[in-house]
Amino acid sequence: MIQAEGIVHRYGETVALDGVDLAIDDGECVVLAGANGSGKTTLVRHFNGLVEPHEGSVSVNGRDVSENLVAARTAVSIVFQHPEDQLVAATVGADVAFGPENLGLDRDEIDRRVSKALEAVNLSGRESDRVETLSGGEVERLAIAGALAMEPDHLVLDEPFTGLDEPARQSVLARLRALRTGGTSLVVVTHDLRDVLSLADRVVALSNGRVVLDGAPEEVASELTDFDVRVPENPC
Amino acid sequence: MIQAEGIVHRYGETVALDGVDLAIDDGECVVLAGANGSGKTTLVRHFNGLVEPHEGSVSVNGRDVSENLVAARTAVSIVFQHPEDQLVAATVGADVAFGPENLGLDRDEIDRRVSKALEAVNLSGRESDRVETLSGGEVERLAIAGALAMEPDHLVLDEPFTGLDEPARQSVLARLRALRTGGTSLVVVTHDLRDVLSLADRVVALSNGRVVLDGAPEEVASELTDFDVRVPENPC
Amino acid sequence: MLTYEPGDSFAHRLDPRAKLGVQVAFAAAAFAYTTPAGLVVLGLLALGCLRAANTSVRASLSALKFAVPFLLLAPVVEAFTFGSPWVVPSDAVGPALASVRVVLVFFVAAAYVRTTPIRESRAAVQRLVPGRIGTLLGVGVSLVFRFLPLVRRDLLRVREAQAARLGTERRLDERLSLVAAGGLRRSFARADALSLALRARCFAWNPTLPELRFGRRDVPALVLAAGLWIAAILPLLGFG
Amino acid sequence: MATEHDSVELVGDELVGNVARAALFAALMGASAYVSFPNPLSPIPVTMQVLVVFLAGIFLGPVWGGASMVLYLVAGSLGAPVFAGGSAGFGALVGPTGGYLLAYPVAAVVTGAVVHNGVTLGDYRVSTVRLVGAMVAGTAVIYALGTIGFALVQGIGLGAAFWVASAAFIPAEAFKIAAAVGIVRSDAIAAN
Ligand SMILES: Nc1ncnc2c1ncn2[C@@H]1O[C@H](COP(=O)(O)OP(=O)(O)OP(=O)(O)O)[C@@H](O)[C@H]1O
Ligand SMILES: Nc1ncnc2c1ncn2[C@@H]1O[C@H](COP(=O)(O)OP(=O)(O)OP(=O)(O)O)[C@@H](O)[C@H]1O
Ligand SMILES: O=C(O)CCCC[C@@H]1SC[C@@H]2NC(=O)N[C@@H]21
Ligand SMILES: [Mg+2]
Ligand SMILES: [Mg+2]
Repeated sequence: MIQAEGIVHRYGETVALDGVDLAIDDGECVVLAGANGSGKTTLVRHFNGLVEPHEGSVSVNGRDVSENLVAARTAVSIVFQHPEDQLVAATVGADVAFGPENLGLDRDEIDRRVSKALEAVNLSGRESDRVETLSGGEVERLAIAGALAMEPDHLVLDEPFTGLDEPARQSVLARLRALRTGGTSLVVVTHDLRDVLSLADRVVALSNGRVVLDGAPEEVASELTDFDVRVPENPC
Repeated sequence: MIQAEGIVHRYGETVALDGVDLAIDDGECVVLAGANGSGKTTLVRHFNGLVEPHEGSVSVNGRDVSENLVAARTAVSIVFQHPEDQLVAATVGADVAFGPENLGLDRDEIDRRVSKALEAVNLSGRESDRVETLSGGEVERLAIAGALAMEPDHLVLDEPFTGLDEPARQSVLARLRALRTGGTSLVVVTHDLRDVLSLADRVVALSNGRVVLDGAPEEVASELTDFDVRVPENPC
Repeated sequence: MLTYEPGDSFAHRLDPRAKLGVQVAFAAAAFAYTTPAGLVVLGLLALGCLRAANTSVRASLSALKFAVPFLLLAPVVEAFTFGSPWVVPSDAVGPALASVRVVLVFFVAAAYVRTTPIRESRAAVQRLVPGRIGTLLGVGVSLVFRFLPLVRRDLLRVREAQAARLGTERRLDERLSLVAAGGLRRSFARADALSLALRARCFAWNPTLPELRFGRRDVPALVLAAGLWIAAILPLLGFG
Repeated sequence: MATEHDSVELVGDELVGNVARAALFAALMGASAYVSFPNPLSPIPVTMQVLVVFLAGIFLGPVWGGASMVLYLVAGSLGAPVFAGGSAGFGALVGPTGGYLLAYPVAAVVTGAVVHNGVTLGDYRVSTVRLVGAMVAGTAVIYALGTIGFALVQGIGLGAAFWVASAAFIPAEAFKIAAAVGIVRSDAIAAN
């Protein structure tokens, strides 16, 4: 489980997070919503110690993140907003293997994880394809596979639908649904709630670096529009 | 007016455009729709001679594009898919001035065009702002201003809403509506028709490099979903 | 960080070419007169330049941070000799004066950076370097200013994405190659998009340049530059 | 309408592409001045700059690789914060590390010329021996000019200059050469 307590994060003068308390349980599916600049990305980067809080603290599975970086990054995997920046290798298979290799696993285990992760995102058999030949939706799915291969307790996706066309969007959504059913806990960051609301156990909205809403989708849907979030015409 | 006749465009083996005929009149507002990879971007690049057709020909205002590049590029201005990479100067004013400067206009005329273009996208008074301090919606609008400063007959926008959040999207849409009312002819390329349909006189859909639909929005809306295009729940 | 800041100081209103002239001439004079007396005079002049640019000594020192260890180490190492007497303090004098000279040159350069917008620098380049080379250099320079923040952000993202998958556990050369390859890929993609945009906006050999005109206020700067040049050249001609 | 712009002379397509790449490489060079890691042998950190000099020669060739480094120096002296530690200004060119800076374009040309066997851009996937040789030559240029520059600017002997400004960095260059070889060998960048 991820536990953030009183996190304050500043960029120079800008206060990006202004005292955020949030706990995410194992197995939970949380949608983190909020307008551009509300602090969503900054918050999730705290979940695995990519940045340090100026005030407050974050723990993962009960251990302080900054003191156990490897543990935190094994437990929480993030797929960032710009998936094309995350691909580190020239081919699909090599890219997915990158994380497991860093964990020092043996080759068989690495191969097992690579096939499993590629299967989960429906890219099986594409191991030797070059990454630049993939479409936008495939790149996004590959980035998800790279994170899945870490076999994290929590998978965080920062704006996974940006720039995807409808089929790509649907295919990513279908993968997320399947993962959810399989028991992975998901945190989906988005400012566009169409479809993902049906995925969520819980919706948390940020505004100006604070948590302003936190509840089940049906409870909070009507209030979300106040915070510049795009809400589906017929929610749930 | 833009006239494309029998355009074929190949990338190696891939046939991106497979015999496209299309005429766009002055003053018309056309939405060009189609799934990822259907050939939309390739097609609009032909409109001002950024690429040459392997077969067929394109003319703008009756003159062949490849023989009159400057004429074609002043008559047809394109804002591409990654607006960020299209801004060539570090400050807002200098960026908008770039096109008119290349046309060798005198300083007064350049200044007039810069203020007019910035006004059209609601960025007046921001001349000396640094480009990297702008938000996503502002970057998109600035790219539009850079194109408008060429005072084109046709303004082409390739996926102008990608990656924008709702307020930014609305701000861009509002500017497009205003331009339309002011008589600018627009070609909007998109795979997401929410809102833009109300802007269009005409919708053209591409699929696998061919024009598969061409008609008024209300005529074609129902058929669009067949071609992997996202259609609004209550069109128009 | 030392960068341009809008303002209306005396230096802000000077023609960029005049400021460039002063900078280069000042450096030449500083190399010609690296003596205690020379550096006192030049030091006053450098402070005058900062004053005219409304720039604090502190702000300009920030541009020097990286060089400080070098400036301190050079005199120390030069004073050291293998074998007795090990340290010859008088040997440190020359290098120490040289370090002071470097600081002064940085001050004058800082005054330029603080007061000259990119547009003016570009226009100056395009006028000082004739012909097509000047056009390309001018546009190129403005593109570097534009893309630097983007590429910096790209590199940060790449490093972050790798850290998220524990790339930090790898050997230094692998880490370097991953960061550089990521930066390279993004930069090539940006260059492709940019070149299309430059063509769409009629990137031409003969654009209208931003206006630059020498005015009366440039006279003192031009006189100063000329004076410094003459002073720098005199010793070479056997005077002074 | 069209006749009013008859005097416009467009820059050719290929040249526009090269200018854009050179500018992006110069920006990449500037950004890598901020990528530094502690040097166990010296108080002055190692930066990624030299790696980008190699890559400029390898990927852009001697002509445009060299041009991109010139662009980097000009932009930096006109105020872009692209020199080590994010500093800017003409002062850096005549400062203690000025020799290194001025060596970068030369080193990019040398590295590029060895890899591409002349001035025209060919395939950069040459033998590892040639690749490493090219970068060693580039490194030699950088350290030679860097040391001479340091000695001249600081008014000290070449030996002392070498120990202060160069010795502690040379081991780190091996990692950068290995990194560049890794990039080329792994086909990390699609051939264009
Ligand atoms: N590197 C940075 N430097 C300075 N300010 C930053 C930086 N990153 C974010 N900010 C600022 O911090 C605030 C929160 O940004 P953050 O990226 O966390 O928001 P977000 O909710 O993820 O927005 P988006 O929907 O645009 O991704 C914003 O005001 C933003 O401008
Ligand atoms: N530079 C290129 N090299 C090789 N193939 C390309 C290139 N650009 C496009 N293609 C291919 O040409 C086809 C049409 O691409 P195009 O970019 O025109 O489509 P699009 O409709 O704009 O798609 P999107 O919605 O993804 O922007 C696709 O199959 C694409 O993979
Ligand atoms: O940007 C500058 O101001 C110049 C810095 C010079 C750094 C030198 S180049 C060779 C050596 N290797 C490094 O990593 N740093 C030094
Ligand atoms: Mg974000
Ligand atoms: Mg496209």
